[in-house]
Amino acid sequence: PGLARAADPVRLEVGYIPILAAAPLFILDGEGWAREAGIELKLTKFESGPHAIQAMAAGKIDAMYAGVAPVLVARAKGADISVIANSAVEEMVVAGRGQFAKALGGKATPESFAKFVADNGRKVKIGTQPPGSVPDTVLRHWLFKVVKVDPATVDIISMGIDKTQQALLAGALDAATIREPTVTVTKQMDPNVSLLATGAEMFPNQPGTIIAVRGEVIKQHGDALTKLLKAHVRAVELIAKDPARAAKVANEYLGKGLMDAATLEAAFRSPGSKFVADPHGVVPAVENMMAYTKEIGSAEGIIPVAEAFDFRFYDAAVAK
Amino acid sequence: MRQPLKLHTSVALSALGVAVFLLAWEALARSGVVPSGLLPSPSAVPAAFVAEVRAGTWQTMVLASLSHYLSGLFLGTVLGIAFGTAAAMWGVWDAAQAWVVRMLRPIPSIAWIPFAIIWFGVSEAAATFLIALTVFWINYYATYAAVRGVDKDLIELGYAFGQGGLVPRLFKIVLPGALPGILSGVRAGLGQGWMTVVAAELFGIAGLGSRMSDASGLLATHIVVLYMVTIAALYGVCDFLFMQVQQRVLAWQK
Amino acid sequence: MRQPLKLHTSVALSALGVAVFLLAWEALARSGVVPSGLLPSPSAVPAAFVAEVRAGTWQTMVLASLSHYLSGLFLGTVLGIAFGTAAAMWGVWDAAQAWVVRMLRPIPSIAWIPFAIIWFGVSEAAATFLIALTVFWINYYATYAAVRGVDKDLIELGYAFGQGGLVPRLFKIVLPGALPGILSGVRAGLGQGWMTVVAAELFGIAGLGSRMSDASGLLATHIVVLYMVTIAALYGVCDFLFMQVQQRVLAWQK
Amino acid sequence: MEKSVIDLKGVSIGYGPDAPPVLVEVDLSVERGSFVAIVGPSGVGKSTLLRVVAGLHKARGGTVTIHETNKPGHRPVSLVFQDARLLPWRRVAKNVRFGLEGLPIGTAERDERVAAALRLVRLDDYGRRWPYELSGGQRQRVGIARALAVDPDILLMDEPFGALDAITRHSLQDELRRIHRETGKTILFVTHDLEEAVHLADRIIVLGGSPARIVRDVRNDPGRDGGVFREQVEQLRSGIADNYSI
Amino acid sequence: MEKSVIDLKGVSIGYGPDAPPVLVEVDLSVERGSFVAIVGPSGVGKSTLLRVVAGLHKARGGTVTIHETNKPGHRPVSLVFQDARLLPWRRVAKNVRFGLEGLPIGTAERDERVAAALRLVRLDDYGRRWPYELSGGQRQRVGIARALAVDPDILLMDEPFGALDAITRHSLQDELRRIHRETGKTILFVTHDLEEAVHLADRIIVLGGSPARIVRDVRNDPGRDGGVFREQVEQLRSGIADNYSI
Ligand SMILES: Nc1ncnc2c1ncn2[C@@H]1O[C@H](COP(=O)(O)OP(=O)(O)OP(=O)(O)O)[C@@H](O)[C@H]1O
Ligand SMILES: Nc1ncnc2c1ncn2[C@@H]1O[C@H](COP(=O)(O)OP(=O)(O)OP(=O)(O)O)[C@@H](O)[C@H]1O
Ligand SMILES: [Mg+2]
Ligand SMILES: [Mg+2]
Repeated sequence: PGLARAADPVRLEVGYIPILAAAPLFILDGEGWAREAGIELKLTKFESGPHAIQAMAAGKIDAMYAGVAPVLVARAKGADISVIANSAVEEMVVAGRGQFAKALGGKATPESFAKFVADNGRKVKIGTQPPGSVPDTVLRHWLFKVVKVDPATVDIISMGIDKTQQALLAGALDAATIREPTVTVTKQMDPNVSLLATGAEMFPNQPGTIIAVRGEVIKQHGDALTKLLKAHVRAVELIAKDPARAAKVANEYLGKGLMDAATLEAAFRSPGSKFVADPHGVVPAVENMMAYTKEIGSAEGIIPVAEAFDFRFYDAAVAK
Repeated sequence: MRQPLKLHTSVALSALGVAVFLLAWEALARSGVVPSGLLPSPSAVPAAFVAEVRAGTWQTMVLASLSHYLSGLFLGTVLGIAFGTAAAMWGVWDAAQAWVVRMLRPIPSIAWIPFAIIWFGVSEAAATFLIALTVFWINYYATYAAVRGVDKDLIELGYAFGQGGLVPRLFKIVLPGALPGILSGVRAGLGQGWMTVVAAELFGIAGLGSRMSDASGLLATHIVVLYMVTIAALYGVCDFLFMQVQQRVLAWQK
Repeated sequence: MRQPLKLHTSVALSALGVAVFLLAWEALARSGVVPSGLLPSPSAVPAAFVAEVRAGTWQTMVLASLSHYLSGLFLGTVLGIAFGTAAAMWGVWDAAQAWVVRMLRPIPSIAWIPFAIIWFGVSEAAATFLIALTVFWINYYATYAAVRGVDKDLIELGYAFGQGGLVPRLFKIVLPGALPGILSGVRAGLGQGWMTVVAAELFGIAGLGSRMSDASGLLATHIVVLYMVTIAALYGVCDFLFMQVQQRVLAWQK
Repeated sequence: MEKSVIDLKGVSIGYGPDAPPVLVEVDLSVERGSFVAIVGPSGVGKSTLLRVVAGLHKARGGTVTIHETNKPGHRPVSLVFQDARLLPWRRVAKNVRFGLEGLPIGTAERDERVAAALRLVRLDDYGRRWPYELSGGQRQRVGIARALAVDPDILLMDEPFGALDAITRHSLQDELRRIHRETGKTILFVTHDLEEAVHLADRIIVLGGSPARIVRDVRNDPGRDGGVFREQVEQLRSGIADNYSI
Repeated sequence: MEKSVIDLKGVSIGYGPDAPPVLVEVDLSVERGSFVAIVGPSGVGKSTLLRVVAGLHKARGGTVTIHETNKPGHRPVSLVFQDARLLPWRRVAKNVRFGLEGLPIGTAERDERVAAALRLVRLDDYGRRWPYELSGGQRQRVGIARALAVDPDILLMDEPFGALDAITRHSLQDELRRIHRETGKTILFVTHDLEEAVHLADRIIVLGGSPARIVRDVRNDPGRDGGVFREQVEQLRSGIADNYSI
């Protein structure tokens, strides 16, 4: 007796979507770094960002690793949510298969699209997520701004993330926007699948997955958030330094028994993975993207971006 | 046991029920449990409706979904009744299919989607297939039970009057006798079909469902609610008409 | 009309049916019509099964899903029968709820997910809620039709012998008389419940469904198929047992 | 003068609000303990009248009064339906028990009364059968047993012996007379058999016409044989024939 | 000697594979054009026997031969069930039409035959009613009309007049005798009414015992009255009483 007990750990419920971009969360939990920092994490998986946001708006989770777009929308609708750090950027890539991939021969040009249409008598079918979503926006940017293909030669089909992969493998699509780790998995399963464009080619600094936190939590557990971000930064560094180790830990969460660690490691090493913890660079990228969204008419207003970001905790975490 | 209500009483009661429901919803939406942007109130619907109709989206989506729905419903209902009847009538066929059915039955629409894509591509037919599938099961089981429950005395009557052959037995005794049960299955399928429209349109086939899931992906909840109300209205009309027809068809029931 | 088959005949036929089905599947998978990545052959299942059981995942997932399934099934069935009976028996209540039901009925599980999250958080209760919901509708409609179809003469009989009060009428005449129809609804719900397990576990609640959707997201189709077969087996057992019970309970039917 | 237990005054009865009435201007007052037979052509409204007395069908006009006495362990009224109307999901014994459920009697007495009623209709060994395993006459006898088991004050019987062979019928007629004598029940007995009516009842009511009304209401001295019996039967027959329609 | 149309040899009949048989050692050969009444106590197996002759139930042992003649526009056999057994989803006229469907006759003739059959049972105005809108006796008469409409060679009737009042019953008995005389149908007629059997049939078969068998098989001269009639009835009654069981 007489031994002072450590302060009760802060409990944080963190939501995530089972994608590679959430890997830092898995690492900081799996390696026990959060516990060391006095934070007791409870991880909750969501199938999609909007569901996670709804849970957060209803106060059911405290933080989440999710796409930046739905967070901004939710803020605009009155949800008290802020972005405190970044996790990954430039996630989405374009993968093609079969005839179309061959026709392009590794280099997408307006001519190769036109030729494909002429040869096959149909438009190029590209699968992505609904209009207004990040994947759709960056795909359109790549097609019409970067490659500058004739809109009449492509048919953009919007569907769920899972469905995109399945439709691609089933041959119902010629190309699709997908992200790691499924890029690696898909390529392993079907050698006909090849990468047509990296995230950076599609949209420089393409915004991706961020960490968002409920306003309430920011007020009450600011310290804990700083500590969490320290662990997050450490996890991002680990991925860069030791992908094998990172893969081993993340595999427990992401692909437990569904994928081997080697595949995951390959995914970490692929050009589709770019982990960046610093949120500062994200703001202009998001603003650029918003502008483009407005330009193609898939969003009505410009949502103020900068005020959605709260850099304090990140800055505190990397100071010193 | 149950007196039929006067028409105007029942209309008034229905209106009252709907009003109470809408008020409760509005109250919940405004209570602030959830930011109102994320749980829109019914009063947000009219504005969304006007916007969508102006853009022409609403009409297109309704027509597209109606066509998936109606063809899926038709296929699923007809096949479900046919297979249910066959299984209920022939012991051999019943035994042979019983466990295959048990294997296929619990497979969710979502798991069928890859097959739908493979067989039909990203096409209307794939959506129809998925809707037909759910509707099929409901009708299959309802018909099976209804046919098994047909009064054996009436079947005997058929044999006694030269109507024991397959066709007359089926169409003059078994199906009319099973009709109340079959129609109850059809009615349940009517609703299940709409419930499945969304899942069936998850993979790039345009319609109410895809519009809804797109909107929900972008947290455009007022649009989600608009289409939910649209589906409710479409279903309500289907179901109401069906009940009227059913009442006619089953007039022989006391 | 239909002779009951000998037990061993029916078992043999069932086995034959399943064998034909599995062979057809294996053939389809090997034919290369379907990309092998999307449709593994049934022979891939045992290996996947061993791996998942070794890892302990299979057992955990089965138990988790069974608990969602059973509680959802129970709730949905009981409430569905209760509300269906109430609506069928009281004209006033029927009229008041008719259009509210029409509004709620077609709303797909996916659209209920946000509400489930808001009301129950990301918890087992939310999954149970979603399963209960689908099961509810099926039982509601089956019960409604079955109760409306109860022979009015028997209800009159109840009044003639002092069993016209609500409780005896309900439990001695209406429910037994509607039982065949109600049980057919329960049986349909049995399958629908499993179909919904996947949708109900889409948002982070562990179980067969979430495992399946994870696996499908990572294109680990052999795992998907393993869990599909698991669900099929679980459902098959449920349904088989239910049929046995049903046969007992309905022994009074000729 | 005995008090009447059933009082119909100017009663008219019909099915559906728009259809023409089946029975009109029925005035009938039945004394306690009497045995009333109701005869008339098929479709005239005998069953309908019984259903109104039993409270199962509402009269369109006029007043229906039943003076029930409430003895514990008995039902005031019970009814033998023209079709046996057994509950298909109850075995025979449970069907007979149906009316006893809810009465304040012990299980032993209940079972005893069920057994006694089944014995009375000679179906002692059939208690565990399902209704569908019975012959037409057996089914009808179960219906009779069910009505007798509750030991009612007023017993309404709608052609209870219609499907029975002569011997079973006579033995049940005798039982019924014995029960009537011993317990003083009021019995309303629909039959299409005039001999049966004359043999059993102390009052015979003839329905006839369209819409139907009471066309004859005669006192009768039951249990007689030979000439007087024949005469009474013939008189009734002509009474029915005069008003035969439908 | 007329050729027999129905031949049962050593037939035994039962329900379910394990239950004791209902009827055993039934040897019965019915000549073309004869009118056979079958009597016996309730539950003895009369309906069961009729169902076997109609081919609706399989005998457990023995041989059943029916010599059907196939005249176009007629059914070889038809049956009046003890319960009326109407199809609830068909109106009365359509129920009567049931047996005519599939016969190679024109619509006009079909409708004519339906109308005639309904006229015969005095239900001309009831063609558009639902079965549930009929009285018990009316329902039974629809069943009779349905069986007569197909103008069968062999007519099997299971207590067809059981629920009818005396007058309707007599008029239908007369009609049946006329039809029998004029068309030479073979009629098997189950009844619980010995007078009716003696009045109508030229041969009376008594079933009795447990398991039941044919205990008496007597020739009868139908249509007589008075002493001989009484005598015959009394003789039968005692024949039944001797073998009364069940
Ligand atoms: N489905 C059945 N299962 C078992 N036993 C049955 C079945 N149907 C009838 N029985 C029995 O067979 C016997 C003969 O029945 P059947 O209906 O032939 O009698 P019946 O002579 O027509 O009597 P009734 O005059 O009462 O109509 C009866 O004892 C009856 O209980
Ligand atoms: N539910 C009904 N709807 C309409 N009419 C009906 C209904 N039930 C009976 N009827 C008619 O009412 C009249 C009287 O029927 P009821 O059953 O009282 O006759 P009944 O005297 O008992 O005849 P039976 O001796 O044939 O049983 C009949 O003409 C019948 O057609
Ligand atoms: Mg009657
Ligand atoms: Mg019989």
